[in-house]
Amino acid sequence: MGLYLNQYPLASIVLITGFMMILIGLWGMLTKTNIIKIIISITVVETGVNVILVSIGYIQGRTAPILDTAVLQIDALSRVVDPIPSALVLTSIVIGLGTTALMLSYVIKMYRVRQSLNIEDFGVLKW
Amino acid sequence: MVAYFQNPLNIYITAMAAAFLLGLVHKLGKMASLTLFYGALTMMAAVTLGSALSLSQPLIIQTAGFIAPLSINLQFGYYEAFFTICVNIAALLGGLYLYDYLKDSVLARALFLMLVVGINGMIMTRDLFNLFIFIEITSIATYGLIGLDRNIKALSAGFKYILAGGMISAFFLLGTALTYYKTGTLNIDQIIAMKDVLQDPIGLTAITLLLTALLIELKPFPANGWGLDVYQGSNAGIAAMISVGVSTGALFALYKLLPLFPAQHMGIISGIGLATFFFSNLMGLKQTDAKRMLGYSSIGQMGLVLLALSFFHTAPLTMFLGIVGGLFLNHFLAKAALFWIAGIVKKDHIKEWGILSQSKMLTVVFIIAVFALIGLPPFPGFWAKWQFIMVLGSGNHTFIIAAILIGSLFEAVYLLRWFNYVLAGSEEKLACEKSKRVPVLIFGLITAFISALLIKSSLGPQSSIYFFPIAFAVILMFVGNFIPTKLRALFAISGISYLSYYVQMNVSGLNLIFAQMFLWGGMILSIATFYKTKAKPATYGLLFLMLASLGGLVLSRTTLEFFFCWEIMTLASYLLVISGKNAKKAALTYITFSLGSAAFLMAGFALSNSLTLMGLAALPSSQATIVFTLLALGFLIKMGAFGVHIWVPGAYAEAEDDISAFIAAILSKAGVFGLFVIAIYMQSTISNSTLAYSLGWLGILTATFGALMAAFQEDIKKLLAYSSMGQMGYVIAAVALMSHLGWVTALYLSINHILYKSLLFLSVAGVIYRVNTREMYKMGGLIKKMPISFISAMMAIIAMSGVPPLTGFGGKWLMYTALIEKGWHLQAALAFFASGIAFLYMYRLVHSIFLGQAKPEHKDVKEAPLWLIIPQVIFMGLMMVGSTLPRLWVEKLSVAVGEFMPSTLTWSGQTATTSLGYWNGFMVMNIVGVIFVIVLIFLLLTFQKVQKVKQFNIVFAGERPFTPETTHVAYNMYAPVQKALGGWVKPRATAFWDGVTEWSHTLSHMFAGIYTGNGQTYLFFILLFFLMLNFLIGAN
Amino acid sequence: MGPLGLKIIYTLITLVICGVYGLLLGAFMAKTMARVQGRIGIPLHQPFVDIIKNYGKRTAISHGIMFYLGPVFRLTGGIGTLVFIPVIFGSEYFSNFSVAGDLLLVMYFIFFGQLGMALGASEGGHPYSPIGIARGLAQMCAFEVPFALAIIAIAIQYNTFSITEIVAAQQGGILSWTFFTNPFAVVAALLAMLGMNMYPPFSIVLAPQEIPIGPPTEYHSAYLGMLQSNRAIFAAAKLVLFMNLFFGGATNFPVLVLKTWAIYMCSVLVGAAFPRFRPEETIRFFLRWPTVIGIVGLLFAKYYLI
Amino acid sequence: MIKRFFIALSLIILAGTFAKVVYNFVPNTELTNVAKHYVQHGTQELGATNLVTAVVVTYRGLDTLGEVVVLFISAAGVGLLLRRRKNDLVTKEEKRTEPSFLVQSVAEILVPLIFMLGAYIFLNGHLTPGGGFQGGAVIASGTMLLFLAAPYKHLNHGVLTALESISGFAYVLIGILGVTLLGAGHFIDNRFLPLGELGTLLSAGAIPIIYIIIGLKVGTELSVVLEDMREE
Repeated sequence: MGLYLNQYPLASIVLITGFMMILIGLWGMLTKTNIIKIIISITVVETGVNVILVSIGYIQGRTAPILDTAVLQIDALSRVVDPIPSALVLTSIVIGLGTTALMLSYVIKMYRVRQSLNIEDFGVLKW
Repeated sequence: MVAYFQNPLNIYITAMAAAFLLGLVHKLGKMASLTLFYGALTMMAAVTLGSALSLSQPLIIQTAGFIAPLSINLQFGYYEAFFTICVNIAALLGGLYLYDYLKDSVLARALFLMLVVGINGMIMTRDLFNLFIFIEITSIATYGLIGLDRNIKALSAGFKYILAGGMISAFFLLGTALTYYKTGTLNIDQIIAMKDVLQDPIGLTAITLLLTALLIELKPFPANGWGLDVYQGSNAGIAAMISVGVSTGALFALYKLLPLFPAQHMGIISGIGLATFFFSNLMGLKQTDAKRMLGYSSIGQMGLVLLALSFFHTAPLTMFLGIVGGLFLNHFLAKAALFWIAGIVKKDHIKEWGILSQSKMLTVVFIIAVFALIGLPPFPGFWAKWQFIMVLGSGNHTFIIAAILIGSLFEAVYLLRWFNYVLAGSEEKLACEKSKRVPVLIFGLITAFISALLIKSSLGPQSSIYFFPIAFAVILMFVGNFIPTKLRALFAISGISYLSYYVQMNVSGLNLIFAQMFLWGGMILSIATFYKTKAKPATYGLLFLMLASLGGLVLSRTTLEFFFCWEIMTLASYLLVISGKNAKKAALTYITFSLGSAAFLMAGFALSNSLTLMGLAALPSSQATIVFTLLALGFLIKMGAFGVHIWVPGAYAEAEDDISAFIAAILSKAGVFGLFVIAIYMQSTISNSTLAYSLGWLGILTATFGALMAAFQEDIKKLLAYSSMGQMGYVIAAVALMSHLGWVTALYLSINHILYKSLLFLSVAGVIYRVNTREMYKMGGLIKKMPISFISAMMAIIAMSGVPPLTGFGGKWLMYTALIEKGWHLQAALAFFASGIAFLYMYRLVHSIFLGQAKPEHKDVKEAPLWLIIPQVIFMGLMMVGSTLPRLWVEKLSVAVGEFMPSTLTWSGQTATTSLGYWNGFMVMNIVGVIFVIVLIFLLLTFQKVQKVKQFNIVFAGERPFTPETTHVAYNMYAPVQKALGGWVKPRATAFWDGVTEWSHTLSHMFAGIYTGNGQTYLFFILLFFLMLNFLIGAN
Repeated sequence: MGPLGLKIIYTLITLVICGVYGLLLGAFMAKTMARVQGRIGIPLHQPFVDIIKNYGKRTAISHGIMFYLGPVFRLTGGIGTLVFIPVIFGSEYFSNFSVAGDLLLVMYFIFFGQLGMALGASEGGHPYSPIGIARGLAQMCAFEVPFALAIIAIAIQYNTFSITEIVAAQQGGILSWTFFTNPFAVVAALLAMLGMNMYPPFSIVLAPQEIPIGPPTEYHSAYLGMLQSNRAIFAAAKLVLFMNLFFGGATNFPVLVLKTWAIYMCSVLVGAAFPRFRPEETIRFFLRWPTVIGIVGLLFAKYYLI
Repeated sequence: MIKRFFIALSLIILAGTFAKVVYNFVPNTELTNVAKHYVQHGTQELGATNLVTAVVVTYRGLDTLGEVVVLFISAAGVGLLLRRRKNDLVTKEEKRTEPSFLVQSVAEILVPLIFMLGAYIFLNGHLTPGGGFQGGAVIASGTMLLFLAAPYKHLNHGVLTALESISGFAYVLIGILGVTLLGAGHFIDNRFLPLGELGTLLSAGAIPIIYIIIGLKVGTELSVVLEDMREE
């Protein structure tokens, strides 16, 4: 097989970027002790996944799947990218938003109780 | 309208519409929105039931007017129906349970509805991305609900859950993306159809990601710390929903995707399930927080279900539902009930759970749930586990069987320890709202109902034999509160008599002899129970159940029937033991060993691959050796053989006094029967094998050490307990002889044991009843107050010691003859020693209680109650007849054994002859009688007048002792023997088992140490879990 | 007077002979002991005088029914033991009632009297009784071990438990006695007999200095008479048993007397020469060398004699 | 430090796995079969020129309903966590600082415009890039600006809740209409209304209605979330 960077640069670059974002996000999730930073890291991971999703739907040299005057129905098959990943990304973003909102609310409440944003201060339950 | 109830889609529509409307309706008033909420839950459950009932073939539900890969479709087949019914009923009752919690927050109600939607969606959807959305709905709703309790525990637990959830959803989404990339579709059925496409690095990574996500949802070891925290930290009602609802969704989602998983790697899933089951239960051992303990148990049970799933995901429907469904249902019912009860009790530490005992209803449900989790019959887990283990056995998965059985034992230990704390009781008042009580009760009833159905369906055409006694026993237990003790006793006895009639009609030969031992013995002993003016409500039901299970044991033809009865017997006897005053600790030891015994039996039956007991005969010899060893270990534990005897003293001593008689006289014969069964069927393999030889030595050692330990007891019932252990030792050796004479001996000794142990325990029960102590040195001189009890005890020890002319001699004669005939000479010598030592404790028993100096405080003691005396008189009568006319019964034994091997015992008149010697019991009795009478008459003639003197009028250097009662020599009576032989009976076995306990607790603590409470650590474990899975799958 | 009647008469004769013989042996023992210790000792008829005196006493007290029955049990045990042993080999009538059971019956019937006696003495309420009994029981389970080993060795050797057959197998010259065919077993049994007879060094049960005469402390007058009668009969019975098992039995009374007297001398000689063991020492003693010798005897019988 | 080392190590291993994926990755050159169908027949079947919208609203309509649910329960969760309850202690009144004049006046101009843009985005979801979620988010950003300009003014919770509640219910109702009008298997089918002329505002059946509902729901919901967070 080999890397297809040369032939199809964009999709592969986006894909690699996505994976890099995941790794960076995971590093943050696992090493940062500040809860806010952890949440940011999680959103980085999510974004990374979304980026990958987009890159999978992308076909080199094509355009958005909106069939109007720019892209006619007749040659649509060879002109547009896959609409499904786009739809999935949309959903995934919304879900990410919801989760983040909820996490932040948790953090607000947790901060009220402990006056701390260090994750190590919240290990009340263990073993 | 009917159509509404038959379309599963309406579950979603109803829930969503209601949830969206709640906000608006709430403006109309709280009542309105509560009605909407509960109405919606009810309708959802109704729709599920309606859809399930109208199901004639799996239903595919398309949406948006397009066929599957174009649009998202749902599936509602039999599997889905089963799981959604569970979930939606749990949701309805869980919603009811959470009434207090939900009534103040309309948002919480909406979240609850959506949670249920999410779970239903996870079960039904056939679209990968849609599954992701439903997982998210479920998770987010759960996060929200956990947050309703805004204390630090709930908050930190919820936050850890969100972190883990974030990682899970990232994994799942990435997996979905890569799967879509490889297959070009999101429809699960299509993906499965194209799974060959996924056999490349990207595809495998995709599968691994998806599976990691779903597995993590099931909280596998060790990536499950966050799950434990959630169980512990969140509200009990929410924890229940997570345990039985969310886990169900995840389980089913996994089930759907399992076909994607390369079949050759299914072992990985099995391994994860097994490790989770084993380690969760191991770690549960050290747990003291009730909800966290339930968390460990939940995780463990789901691990077991996962293990079963990995084996049976392609099995036909009935098998799938029988095993996976059964295990799941068991967990589902029990865990929901227990979490709910935990919410009612509101105590974190299990030590404070005594408060629960104030509500009988809750306690009963608690017991049912705990027993169900342990896997005792007739609860669903028992049947499923049995089938599962049998299948594993036929595949020779020895290691898995061992791990499952050991893990189950751990679980049993911590759950029953908890039960002990419940029984301890408490002064505090238990507040319990009806809304919380009702769901618990309903779940209890459902469990009972399903169990009843399962007895019917699992035991086949024979089931009513097993069903009706259990039903009768249960009824007897429940009416216990309303009808007087004596009437209950009467019911129990008439039940036993009918049962004994029925059983005897249906068996013959050896089984008949055992049936008579169990049931006649039980019947006569039951008379004694009348002496108590007030018995606990359940006592007679349990007593009946125990005897009925013994009857069932004799009747059983299949291994399942046998094991079923065996477990019922364990259950009933455990509950009988634990109803003693201070019996909790002893009962725990007893049940632990009993369950250990059951585990060995299960393993043995599993490895035999035989459905019938008869089938054991057909095993090839190498297999038979293993099977025999396992089964024999099981029976030996129950008989209290040397090394595994440490439960014996506690259980015998701490049970109520009349119950001890049953345990010693009747129950201990169950092990004998079991040993006989396997010895008979595996005769050809076992005869003259090393195995039999070792068993023989074990028996003799048991006899020796039992006797020796009995000699050093101060506690009268412990003395009798060790004595029973010793006597069972002879029986073990006799069965191990595998000869005609040996087996006749075993039967003879067993019957004789029933006679004299009944006498002793009943006599002692009367004494304890009168003097209120079990310490022998606190008694003395009771012969004048309780002459009949004394005679009974005296006859018993004569019969036990083997001194002619009573029945004991026949046993000794047969035993030594049989041992020497077999060539087991050293064993015979050791047996001699053992029976010599037996004299020590027998003398001690009679002397310390009945002879010597009486205590002043006992001067007004009366003879034992009549009800105790009557059975003793009956047993004494039987003993006299049996002693005088041994042929009357010994010949029957000989004939019964003769069915299996040629008889070596011949009779002429009353003389029994063997190759070695002869014995005429009738003549001995007469000669002894005549000499005794002549000597007595001589003495009577010599003394015209005998002056009766007072107690303290003894030759004591011409003085009267200052405190005469202290001259009663009883305490530490055999100090010299202890000096000489005490080293032999250092509590090594106890130390060993203590060590086992200690070590498992240490291990438990060590493993639990990985759950640091830090959310990041948990995340790291999840990552490692993925890497491990990835490594294992990629390794090929 | 059928055969049963005749048998009863012969049994009674046996009883009288053995009783007298037993009493004489007791006196002989006492006298020997006294001589060893430099005393004159009792005349040989002293036990007869004692027993008559005791039976002649009119007054008696009782501590209760079991106390009363204790000596009855004891004497029944002694007589019964003798009755179940064939005394003279080859004599239909002097084989007594040995048809009722074999060697095992005799071995276990020995306990009958002891157990009854122990219970009776216990009811006396005197603390020395249970102390003595406890020691006696402890000692008994210890010496039972070599004895049982010896008995099993015999059972292996002759492949029977029937005493008559065991004796029959030893006929045909002095070298066919067990004593010569399996000396290990016999030594073990004789060592056990020392314990059985409760002469020094195994006399702790009766220990005159600590617990005056031990178990029978409270017994007096006719009770004591019965115990003494039993002691005589029982001693004789044991000796006859030993003779039958190890020394070829006897075909007439003179041989019987000779052989039993010789066996008895063992106890006497040892008793005169050794001090007393404490109970735990007794136990340890019997479980060491006598047991080892017994096991050797058993293995010898098992692997060499057959 | 050791901990970090292990984390780094495992991430490197993970990177290796990812690298394998990248290495084997061949970008698509053709549409997948499902996508082909959407591209070829989507406009005719559903009357929407924006195929993503067609997929989102109808083909994968169940996903979108789920998505709305996700947002709904997130908002509910936030509310549950943050909203004051009866027995909560009112902590402290912070001292008020008024926002700058600049913010206030810009907001006055911009907020209506932002709302209008939002509405435009969700109304034209079936024709141009955009849709209910995007429009709703834009509306919520207007709310955000409103909060910045007037930090102590409270939104009317009742109205928002009612709006949110009604729009959610309406969405489900439209889903059911598909079933009742078109038959089983047509849950969330937009075609119970005439498809109209391709490319016009009033076309694509119920898609505009669904997007209006979603837009309203998302807008109100996000506003409520913002409100909840601000109040805390």
